[in-house]
Amino acid sequence: MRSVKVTAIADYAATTAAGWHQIFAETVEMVPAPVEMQPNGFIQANWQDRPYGQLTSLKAQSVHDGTSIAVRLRWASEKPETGGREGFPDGAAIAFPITGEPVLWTMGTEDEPVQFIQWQAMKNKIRSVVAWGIGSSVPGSPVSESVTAGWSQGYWTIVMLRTLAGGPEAATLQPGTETQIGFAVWNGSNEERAGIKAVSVDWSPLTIEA
Amino acid sequence: MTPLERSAVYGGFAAAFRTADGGADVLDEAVIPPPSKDAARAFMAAFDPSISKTAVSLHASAHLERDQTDLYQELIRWYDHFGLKRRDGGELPDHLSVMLEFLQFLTAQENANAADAAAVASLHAAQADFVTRQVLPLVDTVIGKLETADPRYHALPGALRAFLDDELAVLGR
Amino acid sequence: MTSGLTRRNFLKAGAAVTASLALPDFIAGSGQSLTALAGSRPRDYTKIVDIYRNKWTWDKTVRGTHLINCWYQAHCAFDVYVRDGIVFREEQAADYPQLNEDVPDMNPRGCQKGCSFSKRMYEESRIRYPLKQAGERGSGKWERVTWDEALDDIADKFIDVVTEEGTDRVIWDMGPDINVGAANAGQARFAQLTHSISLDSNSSNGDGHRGAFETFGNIYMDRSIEDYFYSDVILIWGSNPIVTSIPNAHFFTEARYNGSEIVCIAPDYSPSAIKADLWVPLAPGTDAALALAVAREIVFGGHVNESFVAEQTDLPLLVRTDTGKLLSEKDAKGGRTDRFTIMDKIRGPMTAPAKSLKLGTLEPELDVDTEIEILGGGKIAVRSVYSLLKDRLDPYTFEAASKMTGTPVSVIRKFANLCIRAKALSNVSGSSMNKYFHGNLTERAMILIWALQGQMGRPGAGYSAFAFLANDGWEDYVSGFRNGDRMKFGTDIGLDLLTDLAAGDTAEMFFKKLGNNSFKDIGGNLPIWTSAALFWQVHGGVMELAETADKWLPDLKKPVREAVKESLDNKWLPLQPPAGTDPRILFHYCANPLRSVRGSQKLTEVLWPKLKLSVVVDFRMSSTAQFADYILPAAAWYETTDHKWVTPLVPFNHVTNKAVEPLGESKPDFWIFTMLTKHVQKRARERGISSIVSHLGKTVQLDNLYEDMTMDGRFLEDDTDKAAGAIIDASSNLSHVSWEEQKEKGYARYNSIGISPLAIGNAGKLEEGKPFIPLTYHINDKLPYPTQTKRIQFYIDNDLYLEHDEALPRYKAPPPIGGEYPLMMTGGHTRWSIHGVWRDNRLMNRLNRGQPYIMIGIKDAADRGIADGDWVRCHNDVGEFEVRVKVTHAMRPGQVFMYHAWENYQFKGTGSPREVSPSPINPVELAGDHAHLKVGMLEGQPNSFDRDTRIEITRISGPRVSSEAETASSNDAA
Amino acid sequence: MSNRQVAMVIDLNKCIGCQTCTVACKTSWTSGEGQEGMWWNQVNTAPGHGTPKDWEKMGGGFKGGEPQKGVRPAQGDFGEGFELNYKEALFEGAGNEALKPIGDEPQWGTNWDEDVGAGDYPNSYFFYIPRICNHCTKPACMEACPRGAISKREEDGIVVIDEDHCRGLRFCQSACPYKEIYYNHVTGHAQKCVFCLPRIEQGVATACSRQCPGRVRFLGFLEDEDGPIHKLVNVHKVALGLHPEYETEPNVFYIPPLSPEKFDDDGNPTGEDRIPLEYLESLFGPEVGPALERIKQGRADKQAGRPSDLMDTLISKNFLDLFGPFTNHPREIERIATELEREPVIVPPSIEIAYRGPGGSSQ
Repeated sequence: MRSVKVTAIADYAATTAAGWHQIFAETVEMVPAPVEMQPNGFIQANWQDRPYGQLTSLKAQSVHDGTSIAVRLRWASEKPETGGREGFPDGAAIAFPITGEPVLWTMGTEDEPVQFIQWQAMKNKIRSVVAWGIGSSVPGSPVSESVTAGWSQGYWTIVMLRTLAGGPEAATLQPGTETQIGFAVWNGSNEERAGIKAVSVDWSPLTIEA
Repeated sequence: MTPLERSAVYGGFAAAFRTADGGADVLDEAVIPPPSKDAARAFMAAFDPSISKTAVSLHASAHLERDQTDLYQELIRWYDHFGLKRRDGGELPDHLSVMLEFLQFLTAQENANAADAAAVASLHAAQADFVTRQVLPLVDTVIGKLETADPRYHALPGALRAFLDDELAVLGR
Repeated sequence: MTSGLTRRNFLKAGAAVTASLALPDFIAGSGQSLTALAGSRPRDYTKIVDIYRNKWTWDKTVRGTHLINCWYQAHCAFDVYVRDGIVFREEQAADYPQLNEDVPDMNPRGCQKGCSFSKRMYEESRIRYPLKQAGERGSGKWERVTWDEALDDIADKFIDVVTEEGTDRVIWDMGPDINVGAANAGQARFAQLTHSISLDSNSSNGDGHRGAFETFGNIYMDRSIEDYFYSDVILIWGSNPIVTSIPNAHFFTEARYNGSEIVCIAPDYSPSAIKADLWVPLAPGTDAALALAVAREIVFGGHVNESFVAEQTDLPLLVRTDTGKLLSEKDAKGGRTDRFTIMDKIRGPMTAPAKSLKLGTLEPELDVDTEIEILGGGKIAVRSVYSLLKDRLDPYTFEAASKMTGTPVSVIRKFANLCIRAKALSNVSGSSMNKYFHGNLTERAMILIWALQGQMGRPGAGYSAFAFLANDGWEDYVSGFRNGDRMKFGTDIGLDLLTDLAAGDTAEMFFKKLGNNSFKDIGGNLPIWTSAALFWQVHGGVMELAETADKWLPDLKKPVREAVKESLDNKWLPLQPPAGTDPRILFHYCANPLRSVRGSQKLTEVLWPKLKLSVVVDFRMSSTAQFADYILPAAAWYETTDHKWVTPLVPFNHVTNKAVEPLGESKPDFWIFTMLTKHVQKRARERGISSIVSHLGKTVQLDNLYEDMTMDGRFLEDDTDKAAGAIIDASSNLSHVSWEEQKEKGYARYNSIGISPLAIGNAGKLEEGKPFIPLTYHINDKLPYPTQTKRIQFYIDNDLYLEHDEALPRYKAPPPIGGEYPLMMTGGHTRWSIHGVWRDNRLMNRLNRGQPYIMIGIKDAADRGIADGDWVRCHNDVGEFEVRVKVTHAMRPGQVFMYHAWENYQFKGTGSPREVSPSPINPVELAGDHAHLKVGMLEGQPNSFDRDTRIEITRISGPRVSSEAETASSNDAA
Repeated sequence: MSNRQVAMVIDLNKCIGCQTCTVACKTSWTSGEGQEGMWWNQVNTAPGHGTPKDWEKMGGGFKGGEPQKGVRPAQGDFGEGFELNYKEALFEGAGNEALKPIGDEPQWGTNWDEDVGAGDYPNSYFFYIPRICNHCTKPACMEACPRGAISKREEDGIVVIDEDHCRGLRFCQSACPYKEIYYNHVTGHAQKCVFCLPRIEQGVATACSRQCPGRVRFLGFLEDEDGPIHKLVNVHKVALGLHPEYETEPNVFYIPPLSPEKFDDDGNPTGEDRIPLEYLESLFGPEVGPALERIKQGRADKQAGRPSDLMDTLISKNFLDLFGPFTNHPREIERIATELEREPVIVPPSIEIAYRGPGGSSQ
């Protein structure tokens, strides 16, 4: 997957911005996060014989203008679910390794943290968190991010923006280098949250054009 | 407007929501029509639910899904943080005029501490948070449920909303 | 100047803009001026969470209680937590002393209602300023008025009525919540000074304990709650303490652990039955048959305590078989008509002792059926009451009683053995027995079980009836300390305690005579009282519902209307104002008749049109308030300082302290009544009226009313605290603890029952470290009972009783009041409110069903295709109402049950449970001109009944859920 | 694990179903935003559906040491926190609208089947059972939280949710077999009974215990030899955990209920308890029969004039003997926290206050 260099990232902020038509959309295969990986017996007991993470694939595109990077995701979602008083919202996240070669599914390790940028349907803002393993995610140092999101005709489309520059709790993205990107999607109407989600099989290589 | 002028306007609105002829000496008639001749009855009809079916209560707890005394506690924490205590026999802490009096005080304090940037920053943050969390939701509810035809009390909530929008602009929100 | 943005200008040109600050609702916490505080540097603030860092502290905690009639479960000392002049929470004080080593202490006392009162004080239903009805009554078009406007208008209408029509046209509807403290002393003093009429509502609520009254000449008798620990058999009979005595209930469950046997007698498997060892299920209203079967077993089983019976009861007295009258000394051998005859084993017919119950050398024969010589040489056949009683009891074998009650013989036998084997037999009294038409017969039959065995007057043993204990300084205050020495009470109307004592009467008889007098004349000490039950029946039109009463009451001798007329014409029972003289002004104080009076739909139809003025004094909107012309907002219980009457069960005076200022313009009751006199005096002077002649022919000084009310300025309108203290200082049974100490501690134990007509009937010593046991003055000190025969009396020879075959107790089946319908509507006091006060409370409703409901058994519901939560129509010949249903396993087939005190506005605008219970007057209760069957304070008046009411229930619809369903069904049902 | 475990014994022979504990708890703790439908203390008539409705069929807990599937209770299972139409009913004038909950008529509430009971008349039977979080020794909620937001305090074994880490995932709600965890939809946290932590820390008995007019609750540490808990649970063996088969080792124990004699088909008393033993065994396990016998023996001793330490403990003539070491008076301590004191209290500024009626900013 390539993050194409563009002049003004602002033109790509809107989910329906025309510019995205010219950007190659990668189809990322999605699979349910394995139930064995769930952190405790209760979550496993509740979900081992209940389908979740049924999303098979999502479309991902990215552009950057040297200072911030935009990632546009598009995936099938029967209806928009904001969770209301008792339910769970639809959600999506992109992941970048911060240091070393962390394994995507274990959400990083002791000394190989992973940065996630998480979006939830009911809140119109995204959060950057850093994790050193499953269940350890804590809010990362604020890297300015923003998001626009919309649902129509059975699809969610969101555009997440983030500065290229990172920090101890946010991956640094250098134009002209290759890093990796991971994806996760939660289907709120199926009460999906935390580890109960669809995840990209593994990291996808992400080339940030010079 | 200087902090002192803003404080005077807050005081005017507070008085206008407290008694029938309140605030007439402070608020500009061009923006808020003066009290009509039987202002007392009109004020009751507009804002006292125990009197008229069409009235809208100026007590936030009347519109909230929340336990009354829990709201009082949060409001009293606000007033107490800035050294204020409820006067004996005063209105309950969730009445719109009490909230406006609190802002009248904060803006007066801002005027007195104009030279101290940190103090002004504190006061601005407090005013902005208090307006967004406590005052705006109540004012919008009052505007939404308002049924009075009396010119003054029909215009009053809208005018306050406009003033608060200006305030938030001043406060950088 | 401005920050660069063009701003709309809200500030009026030339408006004064000064730095000095004056805020109506705030002061500076540090005591400095607001302007100085504004001048100082503010505390740091970055985000909302900062305001949560400061620890929450209370300004003060104050001792408080609730001035409401919780009655058998009253009262509880609370700590009230205050911050910034607002009550935030309350918690039981739980620091009562232990009475003695043998018994549990009283702590913590308090219930779910008391623990949430602070949540009620600021609810929307709270009245904050005087309201005047702008539209016609009940239209809900309220208008806010000032106190001066309201009191001036009320004063003018009051003056119009008393000058043009009479002082007996002004009626004080005193509800059950009168506190016999400062608040109600203000009202009583106004009533006394103006000769207006106060309604005694005790029996109109069905709490008159008529059977105890007919037997003891007095209803006041209950024990202190610790006494149950000395009782080895406790009968829960005609009460539901687990629901209605929440702070006392632990004494029953702990006595059970201590080895006591608990028996619950009730038609339904009630919440009290679940704590019993034996539950005796019986058909509703048939308790008399069960009691008489036990009495029969006592008599025919040889378990009679003959020495007790011979000394304390009328069983040895002789009855003339020709007239059915007790053989007086006059008939027997000349002498007094109020002395009666016994058959001495050796000396034959002798006059029974009266000044004391001591028999001395007399040995009365119990079972007498013979002929004797009487004055003038004639011979007459006489039988002892005991002999008549034996014949009366004979038919009530266990088998016969089983047929009448539907209770298996084996259960009746087991129950009888428990009552007979008991070393110390006690009962838990409530107020449901007298809500059955023949409740008096039931209670007389129950008392036989105690009296025949002498199970009275010692720890754990005794019969409990009506529970009331009051300070005895209240009457002094109400009479304006006019009579000075307590012993001179009544001298101004020709009654003198010392002469009565000399003539052999007891202090109890004298002060009950004073109570009786206040139903006819002013003076002595009290305002004029009249029976509320009679008032609602005659003036309120409730009697019209009893027109077809003969269909329901087989042994009715004459229409209820005629029976009432006969009683009033013969002055057997006084009624003020007399029938035909319409009331004009109704002050409702601590009362809610439109909710509580059976057949209340008649009141708005018949009584309200007669009224020129209806005023409600309350702190919340009630059913009655909705139909008032004025609602005067009373301060809530944490906003005033006062104290409250209690019961012997918990003989502690309880005090509430003013924790915060009254909300809005609400005022303490004492202020309201005192200011009313101020306005009456002012308007009288302005209208040139000085004094008038009352309906009693005595002068009432209108132009000096305020001076008289305040005792020439001694207790002004703001002196509630001072007046409350003066009442305590004047009380012989409470002045041993200073008023200051009682306010500080929150309670003080009585040191005696005192001599108020509202307590003296308990007739026992209240001692340190010992439980209170009633009636020991009679049983141990041999003082005569305040009855015709000076004894516990089972034979009533009044003509009405003879005419209705009720001279001796018997069983009469519950009459089908309301018509021949299959379901009998029983009821009880609710767990969720005291009277109606909590019925509109959000929290109590969420812990309930949020709406009224009627309980019905599994089979009765299935037979009618009714499911839990359905809407049903309850109807009979008299009326109907709609309500939702709760289907429960506890109900007896044929029995339905509604807890009390639902407000009218909780029904869908088509009636309430009161509309199906016509509550016809029981003719025997109209008796008068009898030595002890005469009106007295809270006793001797006709009761109202709703527990025999028969109804049918038919399904309307399921619960109204989707809005279309609701409008659809509500249209067709309306 | 905690080295000391605070515990409670609830005597079902003394509970009168008055809900004063529920009111004491609600007014102290759950009157904040998003807490209308929360009952950290519930009292229900048993047999009955309980709170939340049919919680015993909602799974969770362990079986043979294995975590069990569970369901999250919905708000409707507690009964909507229905609001009453005061304005229309009270101030609109009499008769045109009844005072009742706004919107649809309620069909369930936390005490909906009060006094309904079971059994065929005259053998109807029921009793009242209060419930709070059992602060289990093996808390299922703690194990189920993927973020480790739930912990068991060392010093007293109280199980608390740290609202800084809780992300409102609510796996704990499905894991708790007693369904004692609630979700605050305004703050986005799971919340539960905290055993009146700020009172306990200052030696004051919990609100539900101290304000109970029936003197139903005993407090103390399980390990405290001369406290009432040890006596009733370990010495006299009359206090039993509810649903021991859930294997979470609850620390709230119950004295099983005695009941009046059962009648045979002709209505004659049989001398047997009317509450079926199998039903009590389904709640408290096989030990409930022997426990009931020990209580009956205690009463018999008292009736015969013989001493009974068990009865004297259950009677507890001195009110403060109920509370083990927690006998300080709430009035004396510096202040009663009306909400869980935690530094700092997370009050996300973005909370939209839930306004009723049109025009509110967050409809």
